[in-house]
Amino acid sequence: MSQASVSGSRGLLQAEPLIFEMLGGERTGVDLPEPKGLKDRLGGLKRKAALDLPGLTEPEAMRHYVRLSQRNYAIDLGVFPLGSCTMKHNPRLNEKVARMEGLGDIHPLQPASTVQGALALMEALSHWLMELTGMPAVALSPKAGAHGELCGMLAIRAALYARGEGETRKRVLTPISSHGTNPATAAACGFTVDEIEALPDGRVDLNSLTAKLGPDVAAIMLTNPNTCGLFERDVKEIADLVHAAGGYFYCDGANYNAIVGRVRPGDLGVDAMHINLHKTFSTPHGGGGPGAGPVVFSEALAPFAPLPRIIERDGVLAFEEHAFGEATGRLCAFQGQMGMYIRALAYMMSHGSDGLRQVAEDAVLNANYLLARLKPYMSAPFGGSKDEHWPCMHEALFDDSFLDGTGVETSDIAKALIDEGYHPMTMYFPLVVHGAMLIEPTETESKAELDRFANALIAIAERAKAGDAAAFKAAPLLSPVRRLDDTRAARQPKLRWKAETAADPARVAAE
Amino acid sequence: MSQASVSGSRGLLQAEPLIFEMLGGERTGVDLPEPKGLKDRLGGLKRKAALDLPGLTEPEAMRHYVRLSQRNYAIDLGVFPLGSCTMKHNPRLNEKVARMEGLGDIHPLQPASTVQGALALMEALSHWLMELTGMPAVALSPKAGAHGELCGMLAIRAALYARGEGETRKRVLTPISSHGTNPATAAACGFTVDEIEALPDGRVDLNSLTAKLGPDVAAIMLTNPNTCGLFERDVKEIADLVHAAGGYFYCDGANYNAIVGRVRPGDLGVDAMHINLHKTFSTPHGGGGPGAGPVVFSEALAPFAPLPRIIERDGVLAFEEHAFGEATGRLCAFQGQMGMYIRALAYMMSHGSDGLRQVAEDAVLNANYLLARLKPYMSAPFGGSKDEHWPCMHEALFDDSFLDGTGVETSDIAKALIDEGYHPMTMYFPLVVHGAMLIEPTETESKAELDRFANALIAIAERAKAGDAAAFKAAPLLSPVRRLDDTRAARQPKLRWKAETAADPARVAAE
Amino acid sequence: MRYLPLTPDDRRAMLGVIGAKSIDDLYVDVPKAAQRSGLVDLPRAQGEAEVERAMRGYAKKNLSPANAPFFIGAGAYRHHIPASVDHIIQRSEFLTAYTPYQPEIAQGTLQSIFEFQTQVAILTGMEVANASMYDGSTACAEAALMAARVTKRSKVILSGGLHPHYAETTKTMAGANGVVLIDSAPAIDGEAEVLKLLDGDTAAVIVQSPNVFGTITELNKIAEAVHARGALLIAVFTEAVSLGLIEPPGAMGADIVVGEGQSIGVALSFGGPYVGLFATREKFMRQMPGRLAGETVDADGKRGFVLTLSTREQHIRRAKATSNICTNSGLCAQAFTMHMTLLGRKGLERLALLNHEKACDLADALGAISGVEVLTPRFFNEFAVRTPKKADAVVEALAKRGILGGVAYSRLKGGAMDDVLLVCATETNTDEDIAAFAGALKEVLS
Amino acid sequence: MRYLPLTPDDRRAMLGVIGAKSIDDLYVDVPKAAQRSGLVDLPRAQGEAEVERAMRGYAKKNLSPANAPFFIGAGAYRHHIPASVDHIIQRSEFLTAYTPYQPEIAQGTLQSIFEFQTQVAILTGMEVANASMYDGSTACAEAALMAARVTKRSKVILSGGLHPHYAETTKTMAGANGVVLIDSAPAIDGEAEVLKLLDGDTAAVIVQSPNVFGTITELNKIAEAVHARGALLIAVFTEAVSLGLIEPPGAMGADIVVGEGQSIGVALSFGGPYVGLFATREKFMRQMPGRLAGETVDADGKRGFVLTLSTREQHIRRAKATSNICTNSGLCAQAFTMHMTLLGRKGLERLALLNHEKACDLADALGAISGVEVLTPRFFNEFAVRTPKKADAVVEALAKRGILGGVAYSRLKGGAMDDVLLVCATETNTDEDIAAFAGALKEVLS
Ligand SMILES: Cc1ncc(COP(=O)(O)O)c(C=O)c1O
Ligand SMILES: Cc1ncc(COP(=O)(O)O)c(C=O)c1O
Repeated sequence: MSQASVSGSRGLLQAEPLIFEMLGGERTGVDLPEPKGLKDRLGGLKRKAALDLPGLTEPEAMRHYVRLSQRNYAIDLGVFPLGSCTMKHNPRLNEKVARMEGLGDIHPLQPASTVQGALALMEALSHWLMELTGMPAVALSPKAGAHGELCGMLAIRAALYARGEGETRKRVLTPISSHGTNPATAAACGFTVDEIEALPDGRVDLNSLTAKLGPDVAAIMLTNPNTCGLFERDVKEIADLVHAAGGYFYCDGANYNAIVGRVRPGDLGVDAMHINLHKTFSTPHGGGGPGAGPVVFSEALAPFAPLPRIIERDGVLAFEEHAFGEATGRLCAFQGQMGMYIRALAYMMSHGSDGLRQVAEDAVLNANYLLARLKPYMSAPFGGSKDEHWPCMHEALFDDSFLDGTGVETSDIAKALIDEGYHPMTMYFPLVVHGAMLIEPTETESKAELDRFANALIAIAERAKAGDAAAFKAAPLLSPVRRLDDTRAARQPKLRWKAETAADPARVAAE
Repeated sequence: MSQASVSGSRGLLQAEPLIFEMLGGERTGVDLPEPKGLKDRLGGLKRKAALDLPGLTEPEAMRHYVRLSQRNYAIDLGVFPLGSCTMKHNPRLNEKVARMEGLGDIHPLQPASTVQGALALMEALSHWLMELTGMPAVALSPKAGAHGELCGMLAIRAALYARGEGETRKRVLTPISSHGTNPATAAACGFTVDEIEALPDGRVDLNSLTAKLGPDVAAIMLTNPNTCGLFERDVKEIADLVHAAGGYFYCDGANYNAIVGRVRPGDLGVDAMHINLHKTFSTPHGGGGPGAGPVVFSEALAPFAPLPRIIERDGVLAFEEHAFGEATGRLCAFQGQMGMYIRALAYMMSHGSDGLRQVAEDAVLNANYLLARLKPYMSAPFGGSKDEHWPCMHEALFDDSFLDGTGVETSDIAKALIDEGYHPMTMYFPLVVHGAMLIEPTETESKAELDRFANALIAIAERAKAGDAAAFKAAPLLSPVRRLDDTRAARQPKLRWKAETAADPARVAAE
Repeated sequence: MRYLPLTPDDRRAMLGVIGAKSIDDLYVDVPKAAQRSGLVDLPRAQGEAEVERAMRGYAKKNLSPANAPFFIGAGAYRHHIPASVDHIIQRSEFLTAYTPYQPEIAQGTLQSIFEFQTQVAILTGMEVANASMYDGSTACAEAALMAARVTKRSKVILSGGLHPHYAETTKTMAGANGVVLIDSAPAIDGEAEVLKLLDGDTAAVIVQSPNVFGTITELNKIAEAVHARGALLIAVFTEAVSLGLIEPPGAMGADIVVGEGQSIGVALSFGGPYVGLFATREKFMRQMPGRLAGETVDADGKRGFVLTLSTREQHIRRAKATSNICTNSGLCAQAFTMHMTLLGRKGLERLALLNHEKACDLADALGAISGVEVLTPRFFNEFAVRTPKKADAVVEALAKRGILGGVAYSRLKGGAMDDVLLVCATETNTDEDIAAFAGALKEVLS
Repeated sequence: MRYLPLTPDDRRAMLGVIGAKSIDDLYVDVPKAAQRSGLVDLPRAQGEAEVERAMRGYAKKNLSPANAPFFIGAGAYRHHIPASVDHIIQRSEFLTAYTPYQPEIAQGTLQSIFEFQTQVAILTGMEVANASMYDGSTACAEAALMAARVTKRSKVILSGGLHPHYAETTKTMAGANGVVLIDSAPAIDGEAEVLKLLDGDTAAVIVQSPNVFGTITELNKIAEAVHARGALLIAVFTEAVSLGLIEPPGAMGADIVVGEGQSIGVALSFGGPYVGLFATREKFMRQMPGRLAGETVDADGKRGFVLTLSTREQHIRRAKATSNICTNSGLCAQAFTMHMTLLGRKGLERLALLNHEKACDLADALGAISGVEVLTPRFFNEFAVRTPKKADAVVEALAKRGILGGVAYSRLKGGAMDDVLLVCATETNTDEDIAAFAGALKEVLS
């Protein structure tokens, strides 16, 4: 803010109003043939009031979005260490193949004879997922991780009903550390949620679990590796206990990246697990989505996988689209996220069985390296002592105890990282430690990048401990905007532009 | 520079060293099959010393270039008002079609039977260029404007030799205001260059011209609209005089954008003119190239157009690739810039005859609008008085007389514009006015963008006149780097990275 | 491996810093029995060229709509997407960004979402819209759940014109959460039939216009009746382009409008990813599912945008969240909003008009074939025809002739109305396409 | 029109500010007779979809190398280009930037050029390189001109293995500027023959390795002889990938090395745009043509890059410039440098090795055909074969069979050596491609 400008721009950073504020006459960025205007079969249901949608010509629209884009951080710009999010490199090969003629442009309802390649691709992806996880069945259609959870929990629900226990088994157990989608999903399937305690080492407390098991328990929803970045050592015992109690084991596979190619969920007693293709298999996050959340199933749950399914008859593939057997109903309009299947399969084929195992190992190595480098300066509740390294999996968890008495909080550390050119880590999640900072570097960071990041974070931690709270509260200073007022946003919600309540665009432009 | 960072990055702006400084072991960003290593027909000429080329994995390479890219200004970010450069919007449709299978991937030496579409496309482009310019012949192969000039001047040279005057007509006339490529090209064709004077109104002085004409004159090289952004009112007379004196009229068509679809060079007595497809027809500038410089010819020069040419036999198209008639030899390895032909043709078809005329008119309107808005605050030598607007064509020329006594120079105005978020105008060209500032907005700027730009420039001019030279000398402050030391670069040229003389990469990273 | 920057030396050095002897030391917590020493039984790593060749192999086994007269709609539509839209969604800064939880370095995505929400609200005639759902069908399910929350009732009535996939998805997703879904028999022009099932326990009725048969329906009367019973009207659309020409549900009394946004900017891609649109009245704002961007100011008083009202969401509210959705359709929404910005009112209206005209031409051409009857009374760009042979057989026979000639209604709804063929025409169809289709259909039926 | 933001209202308002009644007022300086009132006789504006359809029409009339076994080289080479390279050159900030004359806001391009120059220098074994020329052939012509400037002599001798297009371009471009070009008869393995023509007036000799017939030549002896006469050795290559495997000209005494860079990162695109590489010794730096990026510091002492030594260039030196070049091949150089960064030593060496092996396989397969003789004694990835029928007829016959089987030397050099077929294999060829080619050639020749 050292120098004001007349234009509102600052060097390369361009000021840009909302499209609704772009004055000038009515414009459009498409050229279409003149309609003949002769036919009308609308039955008089024409729009009455004219649409009040602004249009821009192509040069204006292009600039609008390019300018906006430059206010974003991105994986292509630097380390994106969001724990639980697996922000890894997105290969452009995958973008290219997803747009191929014959893949990107086919309609979901084309007759099967005209989409044999697409069906074969889905079958290939299914094969990779089943082999990697050691599970005998897979449903591709869920649209993201949470949708996958729904798919899995609905299958469990259906299995319970099939067993005649649908009305009695209504309780789902999940650790306090679990991701919000787990309890939300359980609730969305009509279950009640019961939280189980964690041990001081960040894992499920078997005693707490045992105490909670009973004839009304439908399932446990457990993330493994868990959201503290730790492998649940007792996972087999947990599975056995739950199974013995008549429940199912839903595994949240969001953190599958840590073990892909090395450990198979099928060997751990899992009954259903979703895989976020947009995490482990690198389909781009796209500023919030889309993703894809295929679910692998055990033999016990396989019959309850949803529609549609792919079947083969005489070497010809087709969808089975209508109710049969015990299949769960359809979870979305068509057959899921084909665009993501293509990318994920290209990613898998590129890595191969050898490369995928290396992915897991490098992801774990990178996280442990950061844990080891940062531990002396921050506080790692599950990281072991100075002399003993307790390994994490793909992400390293810190709490805010090293900030005690400094007046600096977790969120201040995050904002200070922004000034250093980094996207902050995941903050205040999981809930099991105070002021959590969860750092997941992924395997696509080089040692040099990790060192640069660690050096910056160490410097920030030292600065915090040296007592410079005011400077922290002022951060970030170097981002396109400074700290934003969340409370105001929530108290006086303004969720859309409106002519009446709009800020003066002239003022906005000059901001 | 308000706050130093440990990482070297500042908010979204990422620090980035040279690829040669990226430490760590040897890496590569491509996976290739293992060679069998059995065959060798190299005759012992294997490379002796290992190549010392650094490699990066794909995530590292992607980041390197994305980070670098964010230090660039671009048309997609804002007004790029470089006079004589015609920086207009680059439609992405054109990028898409240039990459189509069957267009972007065909080899220049495929047999003609397998490239009939490519040849037809070149013929279509030729047709558009000839129709638009009203000229009877065109050579597509020149690789850029300057190469087109060479093509045209070589044809003139050949025509003179064919007339038996090749050794006697060695003088080429060109205005002082001409672009550097004009005299450079004339010299490259073995001509001597003789500069003609300009009138106070920025046009060729007919008297100076007449005085210089003579039996040793080969041609005039004249830009029209000229580099002052003015139409040469007497262009017909000039053509007639030159023709009468036995010379040819080479027209530099770099500024064709001002008249496309409205005025045909063929009606002005032109013998040869290049067209920068990367200006008028919007093929992207790409940070310096590539371009394409097709040349249209009059009947008199058509026989001397270079090889290869496209011929049609029985409805089949083919290249005529070898010496025939009076054709000039080949100017490049193959048949020119196909990638640009595709883009330019897509651009032409998109606009159509109606749209192209509108292009010229809007380009001229935009330039005149800026001229009118800026004239009261700056000095426009050819812009008329306060009460009378002397129209310019596609660009508006200012000199530095409004800065007299302020201590601020043209280049300072440019640097101040950078802080305002703009790319500066062309500076110190043309040479006919002092401290020239040549502003070409093009037709793809909206009125709102022009107003924002004009407001910023007016504020800068006012600030300069108010006497704030020191602040101007310090500008730019908001760009990724500040003013660079050109003298040092030229005095101690460092044109490549070398291990010995390299800056300490650690220091660089932390910069 | 080209995506993995660590070198063997790096790995050694890093293990040294950690104090581990080998990578196995870091996997100590994994039960021995579950540790695989060897590789999974799958192919080894391949280079770009090899993978591309394999993908091309899959692509070649499909019939691309680029190479066939194409008339399929029924929930997904083939429209031209401007090249600039794809350019923008491939920009690193949009493509490889995460959900904008750090607003200071995510204003690009956040402002885009804010503009998207506004466009969707305007398009549907509603007051507010969210940042997207997975697709139109899950948006429909979420609408049913929201209506139940708002009204504290559990019954939701589905019209006979609702896309069968939407009905099924809603039943699967909302049914498990205590909502009782009441289906109606397929009806080409029977959206108002839902009123017959309306009662005091009804949380909402769900109608679709244009419905799966293409029929456009006036909703005012339905809305009145529904409101009179204290229930909500949920209006669904699958073809967003239609809203350029027909009266928006928001202007006819709908309380929640949901639909598929794929038509604007999103590739067909065999069914996904698409983008669910979700709009409602301001008063129901805090009951909406999904993310919302809102305007606020930064520490300098400068305007900025943040994700807001997140106490509705799973990451804050956990089991009490309005929905379990987390990842949504961000990049598809980005494509939608850019395409919509390029269109503007002018472009969208003309695009809609062209679609309607092509569909009228198609109806004339098909209707002229003996034995074929156009069933849809009022339509936008798709309609149903009765064919004298089974519709699925007709589709197959057309495919054999290289024509993608619609979809059998029976494919969507297990066996129902098996002589009904759903066809669609858009601006991408030429007159020759229409003639080819009509010609082939004649042949197939003769 | 979608690319033109001015509205009719804007135009009126702007004319008002200017004080003009109509746009015609702004064209007053154009002679009346030359003012066209109507439109030029060309089609009217078309939408994106229509233009795309037309372009697809052109594309469909070509045989894409993606759909045929492909063995053409002779100056342009088919290699796989990583998708990330295309992503980068499509970034707005590289694609739509101008020449970096304002270095404060062009460091992206400038640092890339600086890295490019370094890579080219390393690859060729030279000390410095420029920011690019149009293509290899114009780089060759510029090298001849530069040699004449440096030596103040005018004679330049061309080898019989120099690509005929390069020879002709050099004659056209340098010939007009007073350089006397002395041609040699085509010779498959005769680069050293140039020495026979060497004399005290000789500015330079131009040799090529691998030459147009694919022959690799040891240059040390030639360099010694040339230097003994005070002349310069200009070494040309057309296949940049070869330098991953064979001794670079810079290590064998060349004074100027020029070549085509298309092989690394640049699409075939029917002949252009490509990227000319130009490298030389430091002592000749100030005689180089084209742009140069150099390192310097900014006002804060921070490292930065600028275009430098511009007193060599036309925009400063006008008629006395070292070349008239202005626009160069910037974006192709950007593609080259990124692809080269992805390759690194490891990747380039392996790529080169694969190319060589494929070519050896091809030579074995073709050489086994009766009547076909492999003529090139030492080669990298291309070589000449003698065919018992005229080579151009063979090429046509192969094309009819869907195989793009090389190029007749006679096509390059008007009628010369008409039984010589030039063929090339790269990493993109499969064993099946080679077998198909050999099989078809056998057929064609029988
Ligand atoms: C542990 C965990 N579970 C579930 C999810 C939900 O996945 P999605 O966002 O794909 O719905 C996430 C995503 O952040 C997660 O981290
Ligand atoms: C007036 C004029 N003539 C010629 C040229 C040279 O064209 P090119 O850069 O395409 O070689 C230019 C380019 O800037 C120019 O402005």
